[in-house]
Amino acid sequence: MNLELQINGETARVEAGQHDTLLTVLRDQLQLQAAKRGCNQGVCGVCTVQVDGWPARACLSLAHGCAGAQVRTLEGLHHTPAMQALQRAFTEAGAFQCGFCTPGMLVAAEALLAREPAPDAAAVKAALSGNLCRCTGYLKIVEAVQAAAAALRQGASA
Amino acid sequence: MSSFIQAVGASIPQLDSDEKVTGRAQYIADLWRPGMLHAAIVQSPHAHARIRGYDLQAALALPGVRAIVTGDDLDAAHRMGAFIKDEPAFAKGKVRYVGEIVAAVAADTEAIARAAARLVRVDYEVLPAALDPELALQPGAPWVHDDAASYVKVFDAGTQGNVCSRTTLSEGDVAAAWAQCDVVVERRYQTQAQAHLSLEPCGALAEVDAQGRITLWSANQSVFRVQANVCESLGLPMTRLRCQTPRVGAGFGNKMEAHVQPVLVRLAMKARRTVRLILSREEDFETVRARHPFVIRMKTGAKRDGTLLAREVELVLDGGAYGDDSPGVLGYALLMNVGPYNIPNVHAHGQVAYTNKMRFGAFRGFGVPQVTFASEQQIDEIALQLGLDPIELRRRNLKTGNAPWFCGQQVASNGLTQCLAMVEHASGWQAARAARAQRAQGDKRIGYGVATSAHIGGLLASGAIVRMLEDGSVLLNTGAVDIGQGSNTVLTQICAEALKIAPEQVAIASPDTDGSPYNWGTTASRVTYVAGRSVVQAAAEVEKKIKQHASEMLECAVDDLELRAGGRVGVKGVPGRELPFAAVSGRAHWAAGGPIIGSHSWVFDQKTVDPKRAVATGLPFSQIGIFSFTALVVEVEVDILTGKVRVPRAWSAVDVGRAINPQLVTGQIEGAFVQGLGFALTEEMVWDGGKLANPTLMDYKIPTFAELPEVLKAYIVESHEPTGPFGAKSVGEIGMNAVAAAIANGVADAVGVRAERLPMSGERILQALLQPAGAAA
Amino acid sequence: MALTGYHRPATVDEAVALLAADAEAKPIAGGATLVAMLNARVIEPPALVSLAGIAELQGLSAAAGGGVRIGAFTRHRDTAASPLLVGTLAVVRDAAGQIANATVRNMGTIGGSIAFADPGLDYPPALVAAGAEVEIAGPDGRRRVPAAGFFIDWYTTALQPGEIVIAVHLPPADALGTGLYVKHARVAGDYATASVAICRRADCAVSVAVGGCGPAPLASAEANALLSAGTGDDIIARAGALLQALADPLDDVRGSADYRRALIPRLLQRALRQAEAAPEARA
Amino acid sequence: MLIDGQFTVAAPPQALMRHLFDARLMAECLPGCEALEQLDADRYRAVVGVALAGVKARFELQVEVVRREELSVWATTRGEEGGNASQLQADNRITLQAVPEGTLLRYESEVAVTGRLGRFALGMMKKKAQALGDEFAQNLQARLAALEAPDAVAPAAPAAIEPPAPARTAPLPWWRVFWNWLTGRRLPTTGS
Repeated sequence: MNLELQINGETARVEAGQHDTLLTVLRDQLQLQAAKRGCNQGVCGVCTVQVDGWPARACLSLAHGCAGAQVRTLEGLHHTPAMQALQRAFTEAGAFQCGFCTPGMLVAAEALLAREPAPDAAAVKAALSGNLCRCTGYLKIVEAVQAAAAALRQGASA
Repeated sequence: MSSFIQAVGASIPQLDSDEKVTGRAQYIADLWRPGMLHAAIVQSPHAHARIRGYDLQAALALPGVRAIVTGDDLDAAHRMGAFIKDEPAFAKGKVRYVGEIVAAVAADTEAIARAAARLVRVDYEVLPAALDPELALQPGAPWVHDDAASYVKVFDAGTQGNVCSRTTLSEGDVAAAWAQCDVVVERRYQTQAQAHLSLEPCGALAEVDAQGRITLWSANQSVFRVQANVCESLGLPMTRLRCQTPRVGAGFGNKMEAHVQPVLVRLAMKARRTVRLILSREEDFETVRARHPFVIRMKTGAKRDGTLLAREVELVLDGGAYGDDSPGVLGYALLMNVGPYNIPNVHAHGQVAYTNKMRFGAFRGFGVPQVTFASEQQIDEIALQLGLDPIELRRRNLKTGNAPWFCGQQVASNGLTQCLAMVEHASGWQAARAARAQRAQGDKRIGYGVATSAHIGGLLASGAIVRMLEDGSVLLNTGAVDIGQGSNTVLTQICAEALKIAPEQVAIASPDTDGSPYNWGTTASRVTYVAGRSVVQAAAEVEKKIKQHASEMLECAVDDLELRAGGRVGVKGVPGRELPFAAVSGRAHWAAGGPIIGSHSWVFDQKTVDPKRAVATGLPFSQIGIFSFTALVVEVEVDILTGKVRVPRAWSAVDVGRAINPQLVTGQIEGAFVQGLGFALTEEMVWDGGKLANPTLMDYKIPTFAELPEVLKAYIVESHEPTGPFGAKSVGEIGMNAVAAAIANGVADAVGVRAERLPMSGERILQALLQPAGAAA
Repeated sequence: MALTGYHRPATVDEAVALLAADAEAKPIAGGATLVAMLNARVIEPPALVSLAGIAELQGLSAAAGGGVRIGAFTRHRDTAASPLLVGTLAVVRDAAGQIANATVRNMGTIGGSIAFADPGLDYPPALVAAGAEVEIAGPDGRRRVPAAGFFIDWYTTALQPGEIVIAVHLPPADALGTGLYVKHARVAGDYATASVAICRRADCAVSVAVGGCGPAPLASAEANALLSAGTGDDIIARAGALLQALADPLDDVRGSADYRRALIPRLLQRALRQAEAAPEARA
Repeated sequence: MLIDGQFTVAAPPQALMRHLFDARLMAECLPGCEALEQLDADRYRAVVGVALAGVKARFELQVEVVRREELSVWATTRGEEGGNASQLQADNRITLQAVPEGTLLRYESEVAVTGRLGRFALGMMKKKAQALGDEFAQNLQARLAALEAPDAVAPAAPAAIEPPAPARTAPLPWWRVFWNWLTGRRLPTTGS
């Protein structure tokens, strides 16, 4: 094991060559498989994780480049109120069909809600612009993120 | 009063929601097995070449390589194909397109497998290639298959030379009808290859047990088609292969017939180990399949009052190297080319050409988006030439009520009139068109386009087994693969409704060729309708058995019993006299009669062509299904500086018979619309010679969040199909059919340019704008 | 000496020394492009030298003379949101905000982007229009190159072997002027088919550069002079023709060479009209 | 992708034609040619290095003259990158035509690259292929001119004909600068 990473709040020791990406390490060594491999080129967004709180492509992040950073995958975000609200809203709004893009969408949306409690539709679209979906036509995803934001605001004011 | 909440008509979330929002849903690439090997493929660099031999020495010498399969591991006698048995498990003797799989390697790691794949040497004799479908049909063109006529055909449609299939459908007397037409529109259209682009790349995992029996997991739309294709192409008895499915990262036709399963199974058999193969995005682009490019010559005539009189159409489909579903797509496109209109005189003819490109196959719409792009524009042109409102002209010619389809297939329910009225009203059609000039700002021009379409859902065989467990809950097993569209949820709702229990009381079994009743596949917009019908019938058998037990337990006549909400059976009119299902099922399991199991299977058998009114040769779709209808209005914005087209608003209505789960239905309509938007505006697979030039998401562009219209309204019309489960029809594909056509009509309304090619890229529109008025794009 | 593995130097000098050790070693910044190439195995450098740990390369700052310095490792996200990039310099902010998508903007850096020099990138025309200078460090020390001379050819910059980009220096903004970037792409997030970057000073002096239409951004002093003197349609057409004459576009899936040429005067017109219309709105 | 071009040489077609029958000469004019080995009268093995956007590749090619007519010659190029990560094939044709200045030589080549380098940047590949075509033409023109010059001494290697380009300014044609950058070094061809 030649590399130490901070993944989901824990220290993970992994073996990585200089060309190995974070995605490969997450999926093949740490069995954290929520992040998917879709294009391996940084276009589709199904591998999205958070690096120091910002959405990032796990497929374009070298594992060695993540040393010292706080990496969070969907598996490590379950506890946040924003993620829980998003999970509920995605479920209720039907914001996924096949679900392959969903982990990436949720991780990107969680980062958005952490910064912007009341995003309008344009802000949601902009924040998720790096995540492709081929099933839903996107509309229900936008609605779900806004619904989650509203639920969080309501929860906070209640 | 009753704790039962009606299951049908409720927008309950997908059953696997928790899996999907926690990232725990397992797709093929998430499956691991102890000691599993990893596979990599070797692809053809040539569009057409004879394979003279293989040199595997260097590849086999690489440490960690466990097995390599090549065409030498295949028996030439075994080929697969839904219509024509023309396709080996992977290249045997010849390669027929760039990217075709010629060999595969199993190794300890994916990196070793890929490295070894590069060391496989294949000796090719390069042959001239047929790359253009129209040229491929000319005399003297190189033949993709040395003797296509000799292949075994499931349905024969004149396969010979590079003609994969040909079909003609006709009604009335077109030749005579043209003289009666006051207006005739005629054009040649071309549509492009579109990639399915399910975000999950294709893959498979095969385990071989000590007896040599194989269990195959794969990304698929039908475990039964996977089983049939693999066994047929490898010459295996079907008893030797068990097919199962993990969660599927969407399929739009690409995962229905085989992709990598045959080569992977052959490799696992040779390695006698568990092997997994996951394609890269580029490999998936190059080797799986795509939407057929069409060349469409179409002519439509009408009388001065707008009555449509005649339609003639000739299609040439690029079928690619193997038949796959091409003969079916051709027959279906010809059947649907008329659209939902009464046109008394129609002649429709078409051919599928074999070419040295990847196979083209089923893709949402199955040929209808292509012909609708042409047809709905011609209807619009006729309206404009006659000075009629495009919606009004459509209304005058619309098929309504039970009017049969072209060639005579029966229509039992038709909500098209309501669909059209709905989108006309919602879009404010008249007022919007009148005010379009005011809405145009700066370099932007606004237009409105309408289009209608129909689609058939159904086809072939399905079954269901409903088994009551000891505690009175129910296990449903249909064999239908849920590819994300939500069929598990919908079938569960149907089952729950039929037995008046809550959906939570129903578990649905994962498709498994060892244990599930047959289901042809999740394709052809069919699962809700065909599998749903089986579920209703199987549940009815369960109900009958429950009542038989209850009549003995409650000492009353069977006819006096009723199912009550919440899983009880009781005597009609006597509220207290009832039994929970658990009591009935317990008796059945332990005392009398045996466990309660209902089952049903059927095959769709309604005739498509009525010989009294239509003439058909070749391969018309002989037995299909039931009709859904759609009408769509779009607002289109054309940037006259760049030619770029945008759709700010869209209103899409679909007659689905009955929405079992309205939220899943609108999800289908919205998703199909955006996929149609890509087909209309940006998506195009481009070949450079024989090579696909844009097999990456960097270069091949599907719509993103930014392309989503600001307003996208999906409307459900419920016409209640008498043969459908609780009145339901289908919705999977239809939302895609009219999108490109409606946008094309909107572009014409905005800037007067008629689109003859797809996609309507900025470049094509600008080019037309720079031509003299009336030019086509 | 052959360098292998992954290295994360803390200073520019260390980075330059590491790169000097092996010609095959590659510097890596945000990785948005380089890692995609690694994944596709189109490059397989034996060693990677990360620039992430070098403090000097981070962030935007106001320069003493009134200009703005953008460290090479500054992410597109930060450039796109920087309050320092106002007036004419908003062209750089605007271009940064149109790169790829939000997630990639979290990763990509200005230095990595311009060193790659893809003809469809958004920064190069913006930097040329803004009159930026690129600061370079290498075995022979440091130097500055005007952006117009930095982009030499297809994927080719003034960087010599072993050199890295340290910073981009922008001249003082005309706070009352306007800078904006007009991009034409097939869908949001795609590389530009063609683009125009424009800086228009309050005194109407105009500087434009065209992206996506040749091996390097197109710029013409003559065109700038014309547009500074007037902005009538005929003048735009003449300036557009001058820029078109410099074009040597690719013919690819984003558009034919002819289409890209045709877009030049059209996007120029759009950029100029937008710049005239609402300077304060863009600031 | 099709790449094509033409140039004139101050010599009659018949005089040039015999050089075009020389597969070795043709192979030697391949840009980036690092090694050359004759296999038989019509076939040569060549090693050619190319680079693009920091991507370097070395192709092992077989060049074969497959057909000859009075004023035309057809050759195929087939090969792969070391390690077989990419494959290259080209069908080439050269046609001569008598013109007042001597001979107009037209060349056409249908080039296909598949594998790792074939999947990306089609437009750039076209530019690249055309640049290679131009380079090939330039080499060929130089060789033919030298061979047919009345006072021909030993023909210079093609690379020596162009002065080395200064790297930091760009007044040269773009492809020239590009080419110098791409190849970096130019080895003289070595015979078998």
